[in-house]
Amino acid sequence: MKREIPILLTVICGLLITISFFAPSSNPGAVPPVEPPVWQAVNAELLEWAKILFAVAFLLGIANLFRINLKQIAAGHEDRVYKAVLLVTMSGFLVVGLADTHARDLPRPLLAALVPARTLVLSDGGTLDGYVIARSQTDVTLRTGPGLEPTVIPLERIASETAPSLKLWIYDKLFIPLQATMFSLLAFYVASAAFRAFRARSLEATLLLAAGCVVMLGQVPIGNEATGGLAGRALAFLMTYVSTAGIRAIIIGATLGGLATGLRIVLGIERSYLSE
Amino acid sequence: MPAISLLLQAAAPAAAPAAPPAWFSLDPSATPDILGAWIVCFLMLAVYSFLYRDNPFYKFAEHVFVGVGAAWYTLENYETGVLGPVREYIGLAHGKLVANRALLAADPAAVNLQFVDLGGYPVQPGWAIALRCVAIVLSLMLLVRLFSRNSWAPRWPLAVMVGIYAALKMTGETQSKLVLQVKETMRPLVSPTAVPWDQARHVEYSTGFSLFANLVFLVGLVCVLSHFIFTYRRQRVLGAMSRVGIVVLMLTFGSMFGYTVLGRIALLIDRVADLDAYAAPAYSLAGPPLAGEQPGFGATLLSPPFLVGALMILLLAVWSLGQRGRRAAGAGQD
Amino acid sequence: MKNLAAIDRRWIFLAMGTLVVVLYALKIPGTLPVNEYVQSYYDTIEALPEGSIVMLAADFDPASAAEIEPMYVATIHHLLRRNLRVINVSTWPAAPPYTQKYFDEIAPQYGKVYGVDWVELGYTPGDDVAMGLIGQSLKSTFSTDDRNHAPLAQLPLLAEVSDSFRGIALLVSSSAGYPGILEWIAQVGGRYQVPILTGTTAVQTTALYAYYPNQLKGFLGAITGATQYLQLVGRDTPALHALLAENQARMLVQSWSHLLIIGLIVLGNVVYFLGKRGARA
Amino acid sequence: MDLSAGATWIGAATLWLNERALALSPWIAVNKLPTLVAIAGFGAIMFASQRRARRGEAIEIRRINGLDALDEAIGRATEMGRPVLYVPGTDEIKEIQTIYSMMILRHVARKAAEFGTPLIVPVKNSVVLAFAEEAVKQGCADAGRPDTFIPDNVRYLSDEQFAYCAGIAGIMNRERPAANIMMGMFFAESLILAETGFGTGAIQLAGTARYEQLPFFVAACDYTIMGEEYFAVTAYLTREPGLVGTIRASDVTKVAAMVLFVLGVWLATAAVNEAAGTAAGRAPGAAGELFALYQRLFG
Repeated sequence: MKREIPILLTVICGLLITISFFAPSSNPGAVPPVEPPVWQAVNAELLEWAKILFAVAFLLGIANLFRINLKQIAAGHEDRVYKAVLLVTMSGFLVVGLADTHARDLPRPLLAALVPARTLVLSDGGTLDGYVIARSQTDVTLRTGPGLEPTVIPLERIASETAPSLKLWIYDKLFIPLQATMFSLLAFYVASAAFRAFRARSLEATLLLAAGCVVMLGQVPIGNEATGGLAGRALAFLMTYVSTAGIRAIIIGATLGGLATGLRIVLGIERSYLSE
Repeated sequence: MPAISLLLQAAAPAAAPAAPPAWFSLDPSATPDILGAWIVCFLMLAVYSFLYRDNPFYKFAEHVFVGVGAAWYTLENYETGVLGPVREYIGLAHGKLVANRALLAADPAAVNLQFVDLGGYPVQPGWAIALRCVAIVLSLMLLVRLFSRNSWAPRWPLAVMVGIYAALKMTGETQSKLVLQVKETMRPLVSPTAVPWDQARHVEYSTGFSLFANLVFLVGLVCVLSHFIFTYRRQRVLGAMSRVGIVVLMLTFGSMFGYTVLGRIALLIDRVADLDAYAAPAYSLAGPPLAGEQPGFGATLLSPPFLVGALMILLLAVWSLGQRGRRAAGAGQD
Repeated sequence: MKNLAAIDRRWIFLAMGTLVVVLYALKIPGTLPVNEYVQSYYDTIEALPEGSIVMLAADFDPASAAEIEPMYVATIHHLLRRNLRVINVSTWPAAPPYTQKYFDEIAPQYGKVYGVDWVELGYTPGDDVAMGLIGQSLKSTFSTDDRNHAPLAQLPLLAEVSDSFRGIALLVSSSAGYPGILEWIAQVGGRYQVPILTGTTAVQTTALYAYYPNQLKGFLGAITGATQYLQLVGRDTPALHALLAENQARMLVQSWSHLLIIGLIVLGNVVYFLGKRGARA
Repeated sequence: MDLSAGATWIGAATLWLNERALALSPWIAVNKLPTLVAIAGFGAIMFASQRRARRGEAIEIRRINGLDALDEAIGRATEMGRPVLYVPGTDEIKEIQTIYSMMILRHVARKAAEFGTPLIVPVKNSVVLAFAEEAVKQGCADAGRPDTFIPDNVRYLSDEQFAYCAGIAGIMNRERPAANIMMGMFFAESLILAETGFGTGAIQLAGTARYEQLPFFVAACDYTIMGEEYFAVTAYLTREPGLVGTIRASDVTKVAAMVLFVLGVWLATAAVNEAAGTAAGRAPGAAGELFALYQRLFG
């Protein structure tokens, strides 16, 4: 039973999704009106489940990150100071972000401490700081004043609105530069590998490097001008007629591999994923 | 703004930014604030210090990156994958359920009942809630893994996920990457827009070239496919086709190689542009220049990228000297 | 020769870094001829009737923003200038702040109103599943919008779209990898038969040729594709002139960096083969 | 070419198709029928081949160059008295390539145990760590030398991509493995790994189905297992009928695809020629119609 039920679940879900792929979709303009096929609901609901599980699995990963790092700090890992930095930044950002997300449910002192208030510039020139709890077509409900009491303000009284956000500030000042810079390191590694490792040892490698050089020259103004436009034309030929042939064959091959695995999973033959 | 170009005395100085930056501002639409500029420059240069060698600055930046990144992904997934489809959805459905009950209580034959829209199909609110509860149960089963590594419970949600993903990918990709690829390949050997040799502006536009190029394409495609045939014995024909296939494959990889280089360098240029923007006098410790005054070298040298960079190099030099004493000679440089 | 072969790679790092910094400071523009795929991308947007609804998917994050941002910004300008209405979604969790930032900046230039001319629905998790859901029904995928966390019923624009991608005339994905354009094509393009355009990072570009012209109506390949597109859109969009100049200036840096890489490959091979011959002798 | 004789049956076939499509439309999205046929056809061939393979009918698999180099690489490491490094890729166990990598690892571990050469396996993920340990242990047992399993040589380095990569570079530089075997799913780090390994002078053998990273492996490694070859490796090594049958099914489909491609190009060319002829005043034939019919067959 330990294995049978999961396999059954996989097969049922897989088949339902497959069937709804082939099912006709609704036809709102039909005369006489036709009720949309129930497969639309089956498809949507199952995909929603997968989406929720995807997100929950992610939260599970975070819990693991906490656990592994705490364990390493406790064990006196040589990088324990940095692990602590990791945990502090992560928890700090989580608190700020969660406060932002749950601003509507947060008690007053926490809200004022963790979430920066919005500023509404009113049409009479005055300003109003507070937290928006609801919006409608005609007005905005704001928690404002020293007591953070809900106040309704009609839209026509509002000239403009600024939305300061600590969450976005951290994203802008820490996340963006770090992630972008990490990946830009690769430009240096490409340069180094170009000199130290890319060797024309065989006919194959020579062809590869030559084609690479054609693309590098043909893509940019100087390479193109220096060769009198030849590089650009060679690039166009290479991409349209040669590379497309190669890539299409690769795509077809990879798809067949995926199709085989997919079929085996949906039909309940492939079970290696369950041994986890 | 091209502050570095001031150092090199090239190019004209650009116009001043629209609004001078504040010391600290949480408004995302405002000019980036000064405190942020220093933090950004420090973190970026700390990452680049890895090019010299692994060092405390890099380690610090790396761990901040993992922490901030993990937190951001958690927040987004929580908000859109848990709050939205569970709390808000069920709240909405429950509201409709209550409204329907009230309607039915007043008139058992009421027709204007409210439904929940599920993929374009109207579903009764009660059913909608019940179905979503199954997802909640499955999620809770997944969370059992936190407490017990080898429990059977997480296998159920895992099995559901595997089935859905496998089927979705299998159907969609067979259509776009197999069946429709045949359709993409249906192009004539001679392009209808090709003209005779003597009328063509370039060789590429001539009939002869079009025929040649399209033949290269078709032969190349068939040959690469035949290279990936494994279970038929390779006699002369298949062997020769496979060798041609390898040539095409290598040229394909070569073009990928060239494109990859293009992309990686674009990333580096963008970072340099960012550092350059923060080298503007407005962010400098020397303060913005007075009206009509040309910003000098001093201001640029006291701007975040230059000052942080200089300090970091100094500290790294000191740190390296300290390490050299401690580490045995010949330790692996990676 | 042997010394050259055993050179510390940090000298190469230094050469690369210096080259890019110095050339960037010079700010000399370089122009590019526009290729067929970029032209087709531009023409497809131009051919849409005014008021059509376009779905703009932001599938990137800061790591690849350098390559995607220029095309993303130019596409927003192009769509709004043509009075097309835009629904923004994202399958990458780190993309929505970019959407918000650029619409904050660009929409007022064309006098656009949130909820009527554009909406931001934000991120939805699940990769392929997210795209499947968006295709099946936008309104049951998102419970609120991303900008104001308001119920979707309050956004008039969404009243015109229904399930199975009905009401949406075009899908444009700014794609940096997985999940991205190839998944959109598989999950939405063939299934709901909607025309698709894309702008992608360089690494993905080679694969796109296999989907043109049926499954993809046009594409912007890498930063060079973005520059070509900016040359087209920038003609009638003064707000884009600064971005165009910046990108054209980057093209020069790009050129010389490529030449450096090619030089390094050639030099590396010369050193290698001379060293090998020396060893044999 | 003259296709006018076929014109009547083409018309009839088109009419018949239209009727069928209309009749089927309440039950199935007609434009997806070709996909259904493709999936069903592929499945049928797959099961038939699997049954044949199970009955013992030999389905030969062609040589895969990189794989034959495996013994050579491990042998050389033994001669030099240096370890072998096996990198199982950067993705989690959910990725099919990682699962395949574990099967290859078991085979490599067996060879290494037979030669008595230490095998170092750095991993990026704690779940993969458990799988890798198990694979190495089993490989040693397969060789009849369970004593050669050294738990410390299967190492968890880091979950962060570049930290993991720097860790492997450190192993390459310090422990100087004579053979680097990299099999699995790789991302941007492929470049750094291939370069560092090249610098240490090790024999390098790489395999991945992720084509974006293949250029760097081809340029800097001695042997590369490319794209689909990677999926054939496990069938090649294990000869398991299920896997061999799968490979046969993809081969048959590829041959079918080749035929369809050539046919499509031929018909398209005929249609264009005919259109040009009609424009020049010649009587229209049936090529255009036939091409239209052919196009419809693919949705």
